[in-house]
Amino acid sequence: MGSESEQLELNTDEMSMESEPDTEEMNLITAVNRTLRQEMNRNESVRLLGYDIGPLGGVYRGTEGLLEEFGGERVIDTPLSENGIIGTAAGMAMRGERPVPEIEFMGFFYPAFGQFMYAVVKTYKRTGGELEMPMTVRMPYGGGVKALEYHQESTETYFVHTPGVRVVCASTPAQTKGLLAESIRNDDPVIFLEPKKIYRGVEEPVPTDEYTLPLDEARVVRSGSDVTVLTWGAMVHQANAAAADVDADVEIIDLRSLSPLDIETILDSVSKTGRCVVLHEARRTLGLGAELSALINEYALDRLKAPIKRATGYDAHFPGHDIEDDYLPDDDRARYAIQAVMNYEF
Amino acid sequence: MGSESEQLELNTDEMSMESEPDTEEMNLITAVNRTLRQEMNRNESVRLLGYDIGPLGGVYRGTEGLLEEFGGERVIDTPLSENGIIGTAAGMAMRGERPVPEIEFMGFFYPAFGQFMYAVVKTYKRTGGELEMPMTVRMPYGGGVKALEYHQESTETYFVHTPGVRVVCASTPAQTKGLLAESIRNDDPVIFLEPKKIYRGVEEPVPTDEYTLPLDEARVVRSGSDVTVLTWGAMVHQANAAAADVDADVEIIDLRSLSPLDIETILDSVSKTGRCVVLHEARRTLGLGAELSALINEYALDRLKAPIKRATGYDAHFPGHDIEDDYLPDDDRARYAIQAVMNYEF
Amino acid sequence: MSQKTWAEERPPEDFYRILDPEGKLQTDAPELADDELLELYRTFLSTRVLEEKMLNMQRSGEVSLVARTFGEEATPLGGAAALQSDDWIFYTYRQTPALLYWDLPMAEVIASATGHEPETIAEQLDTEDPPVNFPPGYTPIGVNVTNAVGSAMADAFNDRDTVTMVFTGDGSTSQGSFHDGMNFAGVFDVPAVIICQNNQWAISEPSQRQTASETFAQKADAYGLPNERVDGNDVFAVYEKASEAVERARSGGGATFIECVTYRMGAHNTSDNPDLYRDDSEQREYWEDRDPVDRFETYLRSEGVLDDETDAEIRDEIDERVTDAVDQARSISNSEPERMFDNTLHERSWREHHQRAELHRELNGDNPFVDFTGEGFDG
Amino acid sequence: MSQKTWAEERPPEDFYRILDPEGKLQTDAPELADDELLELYRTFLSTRVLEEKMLNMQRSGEVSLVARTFGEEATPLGGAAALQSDDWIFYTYRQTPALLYWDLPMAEVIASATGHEPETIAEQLDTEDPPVNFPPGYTPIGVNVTNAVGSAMADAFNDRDTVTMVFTGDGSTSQGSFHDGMNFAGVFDVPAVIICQNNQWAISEPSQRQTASETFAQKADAYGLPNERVDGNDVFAVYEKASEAVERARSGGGATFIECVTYRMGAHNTSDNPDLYRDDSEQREYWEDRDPVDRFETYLRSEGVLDDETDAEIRDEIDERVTDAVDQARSISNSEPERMFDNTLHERSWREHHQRAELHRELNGDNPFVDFTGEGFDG
Ligand SMILES: Cc1ncc(C[n+]2csc(CCOP(=O)(O)OP(=O)(O)O)c2C)c(N)n1
Ligand SMILES: Cc1ncc(C[n+]2csc(CCOP(=O)(O)OP(=O)(O)O)c2C)c(N)n1
Ligand SMILES: [Mg+2]
Ligand SMILES: [Mg+2]
Repeated sequence: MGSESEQLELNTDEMSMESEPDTEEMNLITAVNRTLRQEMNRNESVRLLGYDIGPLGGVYRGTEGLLEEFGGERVIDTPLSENGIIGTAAGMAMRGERPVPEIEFMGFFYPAFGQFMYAVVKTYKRTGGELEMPMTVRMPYGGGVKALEYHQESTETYFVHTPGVRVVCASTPAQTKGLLAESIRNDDPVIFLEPKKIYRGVEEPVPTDEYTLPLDEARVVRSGSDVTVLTWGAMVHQANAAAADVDADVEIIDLRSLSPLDIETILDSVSKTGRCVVLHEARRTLGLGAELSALINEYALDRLKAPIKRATGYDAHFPGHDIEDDYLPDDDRARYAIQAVMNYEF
Repeated sequence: MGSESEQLELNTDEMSMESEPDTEEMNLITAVNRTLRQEMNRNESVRLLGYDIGPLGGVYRGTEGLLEEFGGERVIDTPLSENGIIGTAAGMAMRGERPVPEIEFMGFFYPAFGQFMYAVVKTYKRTGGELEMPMTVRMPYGGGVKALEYHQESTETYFVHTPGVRVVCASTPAQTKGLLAESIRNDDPVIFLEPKKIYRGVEEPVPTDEYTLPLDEARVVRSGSDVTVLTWGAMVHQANAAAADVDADVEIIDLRSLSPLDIETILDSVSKTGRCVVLHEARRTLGLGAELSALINEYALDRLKAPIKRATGYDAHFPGHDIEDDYLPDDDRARYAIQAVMNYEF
Repeated sequence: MSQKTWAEERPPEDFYRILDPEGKLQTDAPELADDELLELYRTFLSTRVLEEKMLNMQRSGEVSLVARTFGEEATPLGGAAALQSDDWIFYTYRQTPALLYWDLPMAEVIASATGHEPETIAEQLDTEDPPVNFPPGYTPIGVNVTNAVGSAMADAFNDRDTVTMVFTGDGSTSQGSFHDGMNFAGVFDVPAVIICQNNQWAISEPSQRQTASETFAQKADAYGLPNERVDGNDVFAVYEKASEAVERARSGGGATFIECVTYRMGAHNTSDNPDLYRDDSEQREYWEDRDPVDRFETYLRSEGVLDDETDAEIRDEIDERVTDAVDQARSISNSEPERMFDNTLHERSWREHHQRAELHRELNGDNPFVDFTGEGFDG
Repeated sequence: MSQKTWAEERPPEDFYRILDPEGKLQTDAPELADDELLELYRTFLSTRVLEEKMLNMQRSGEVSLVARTFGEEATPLGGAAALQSDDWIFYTYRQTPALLYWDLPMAEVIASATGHEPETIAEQLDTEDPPVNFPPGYTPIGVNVTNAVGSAMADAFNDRDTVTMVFTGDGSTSQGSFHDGMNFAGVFDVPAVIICQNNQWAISEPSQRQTASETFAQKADAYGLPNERVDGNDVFAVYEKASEAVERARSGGGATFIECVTYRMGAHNTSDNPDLYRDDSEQREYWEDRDPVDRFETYLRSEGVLDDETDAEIRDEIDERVTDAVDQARSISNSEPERMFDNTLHERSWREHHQRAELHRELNGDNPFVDFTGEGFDG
């Protein structure tokens, strides 16, 4: 992994704060924890649900200390049923609460797909806007931690294809704080993806005051003129490493909101560079890269100097530990893709 | 809707039959019913599971008469749980059966997503190929029948993004017979989509002898030199209608297998025509059109004379009856897309 | 091998009953004033008249699908009557009496079967909110049980004394969401009343194909919930047991599961033809003899609460209300197509903006696919 | 408000027991010959030795994650011993004794914790199939219950007299797939034995947070299944009740649900630190006094089936087998990266072909993204 200085810079005016805010150095999971605490203090309707989030404080310690501080009616250890968690959270949201369920791993969301499709994403529409569903589902996602099957998935496609829900993914501690706070305050259901591989890997100064970041704006992590890399989550750091190591002026965009997409920022960038690479952990077929490529094709074809390449996970089950590094995209795979589109000639 | 003569032509040599086979005129749901019967006679391991498939014969009558003929251990009316159906079918498949579960409507599959992800698509891999999962899940899908919410969905994306499963969709009675028979005989799990809107709308002669159609070959429904329309299921007929009514020589490809895709046929066609429209009922964002567009971008960009346009359902919940016709793509929307790419100039 | 229709198995009748099939009290009637009794009667009748009317509208194509409560009315009615203002009722498509008892406008009931977009109905029907809260009726089954328990969790955690009641069918007990709702209800001791309206059929499947448990009531054992099993065609029995459960819930005693044994007299809905899978001539007769409305009417008349004159008045009034409601519902014009995008998310994204523009163009006969820059539809 | 750890609630002890905590018979012992008794003992010990060894391997990074059966061994052991060749066992990560009893090669158990691809293990370990069938152990919980019932349906429909046994945890009973498996088992009267290994914890959650039902056994009521509740630390009790259930299943009497009450002595797995959520000093002592192995050993010695010499022999033999197995497992080399594509579908699609080529190039240091025609990787 190359230098990670760029993406750690906070775009402070984005946070609409005075200059020189107080900051504290922290990692991503601590940012999750602090933000949950902040939002729970701010609004009594914010309640956490999940298994192992109480005395244990979450298997990744995202909810550490919160039970002690807020009690069992705000930090609710539930029976071991994802469908039950999402379904009761939906019922609570119908009653004006702001549930923040945790699904222990993204790959364990699937039993909840019924409640998700039937109650979470449809209630607002079904009631003609009368009942809202302000729910933020937190999920660690992604690979690279040598865990068992279903502990390393990146299946945001299932959510992005679904109307009535936002999908947000943070890539740094400071981003996490602003995006998670905004997700919880937002009145739409939000799937909030946390890149568990970098829960503890990356630290950065995080402003101590409250702030939110917009859910509908992608973030230009690094400007460049030759090629645009579209990515999010843990892969932002791989993109940075690749950019530092390639003979091209790379622009990196951290999508932040996977659904809906900030298409303007994306099109602006690709129109400028004329080349694009998508970098994501998800399987390639109908991974979000497909939609990005299709959109660019549709609205900026005449600007393209090369085909769009997708540096992604393969269309296979997430493999065993012994070869997971070969499965996951990394800075090398990103670099290859960048080079390929740079060298292309019509 | 325009003429439907083209797609009714059977590509008989594809069926590897002698010339002039005996045929019988029938509709799509009858073809389903006959094929199930044929396969059940052929192989004792083929067992149907679902609710309302027994004495009722299925809400669309796909299993009519089969309980009487084969008894309750071959045509199994189950408790009302999609997860139970898929989960017990998976257990049966592990024991050498060839279950053919029916999910009453595609939109009711979601509670079964856990069993689908954990048992159906992974067992073959998880056992290193030792245990197979030869299961064919039949589901009526698609809109245009003025039914309630979740009765009109087209959410194949959730399956196509998933490794370890095939997704097949038939567009005519004769196609149905060949594809369903092959799906049941195939040793992979197959999601078999039946376009319920044309269960009874379209009749054609179907060979009475057994035959199968390949699961990995798209079908050129109509050749043309100006523009390729990629589509499947009920939309094949809308594409035909549009083609008959537009000032361009349209090539129509019925994908048949949505996963994995027959990329060669697709690329050959688009390389030839240089223009492409995707027509599908599913929501646009990460609908299969996104993948098709991305693939063409990746492997045939230099052949493109225009951007690829996606004539699809919108990124909204399937609406009420009063406006569902405005939601669904039809021959008009297809025609607009064809005209748009035909008129495009770089 | 051959099996044409199901052989029905009548469930055990050792359930709680107050009013016997002849309309005679077996034990004390619940304490209800005459006007309350008449209110129940009125709801019974208005359900029958409304559903009959909707059936006609379905035949003539004005509404698309009707699922009737016919013969099962005592269950939702007795349950709903046990509640108070501000309580919540999570229902399915087979609890019309619960809606009407709490004055959910009839026109809304009719309108919801027309297939109009929800916003269209809300805007065009100038109706009042009922005193009890009704979340939307949704099509997928089982789901509402978990949501209702979540609703009750919210009450419990906020120390409110509101009660949530939820209705589920016998078939729906097979869903994972039923399991989850029951289990969470037990663990969190929530103020909920979960009523299983056991009409013995789930579309074409009789309840012996749904579960091997002898009664549905005993399913509560699995979750540590108290349970009751009542004659679902006896509005007094349902009311009494539901009232006890509501009282328990309201006073912090947690959730109760109630099985109400009834029978689906007709088709599952207007798309269904039960002759294909059940031969219920014998059952029908048996259950007609236990009709909840006849039984209650006999009782009211024997008690002198109802006479021909009052009956006629009530019926006239209902006819008028139904006629009005039908007129109101009929007056709803089709949705603006762009409605389909409303209330997907709170804010319009680029995508929504863009697709609205596409639809708009298409409706105007303009080509919607003319934007090749992403800026074609701006401003 | 403050809650630091859970207060544990000990479940009722009115369960079936044969061997008391002191290793004395409370009632007749099951009819087992001496060599069968020693086989049980051997499995007890080999589980302990193997798991201890694996724990060490985990600490040194050779295997990635270990979940132990320690203290719970009597449940999977007693259950598995009630089966016959050709039967099926659906297990989770906490039934090592069931695997070892039926001679699933130890090397496979170790290998499965190394994270090698399944094909790699199968190819590189030259092992024999065990006489009982083990479908794969899978990570997601609850799922196996439904699959096992499907397996038993297959037996029932084919008139085979095979029995399927499935193990599930207490926490896993909250899953919809548990509900489905139980319900289908009842409706289809299948030859299955469903064992709930109630170790009272699901990672950090005690069973009172999992369900409000007093026992797990009573969950069977919801599905019309007979149930048993036994001392899960008494291998005789488990064996006897499992044998009755197996016998009933094999003779067409349908499925049985058995709750085995035991206790998770240690961490959930090697990633877990139970000190964070439970203070079990008191419980530990209580359960240590009920250790299934000690109890059984005492009994065997008191009956003269086991003496120091035999014990030493057995222990030596086990040490040797474990050492061999570790060597075998260690000898497995990492998978070829292309393995990841194997057994996704039976036939290679264009996509698979293409992505294999990409991976291949990447591994060779070649750019994998050089195909711009779709034909770049052919031939
Ligand atoms: C998840 C889901 N699966 C299937 C259906 C289709 N469906 C609608 S009603 C019904 C039967 C429900 O039976 P029951 O719960 O007994 O209620 P009843 O109709 O008898 O009132 C079925 C299968 C559905 N609506 N939702
Ligand atoms: C569907 C699913 N959700 C969550 C998990 C994570 N998880 C693994 S084991 C476990 C606890 C299981 O507890 P229990 O069923 O009591 O079994 P035990 O570990 O005590 O043997 C959890 C939550 C999982 N594996 N699968
Ligand atoms: Mg019913
Ligand atoms: Mg446990």
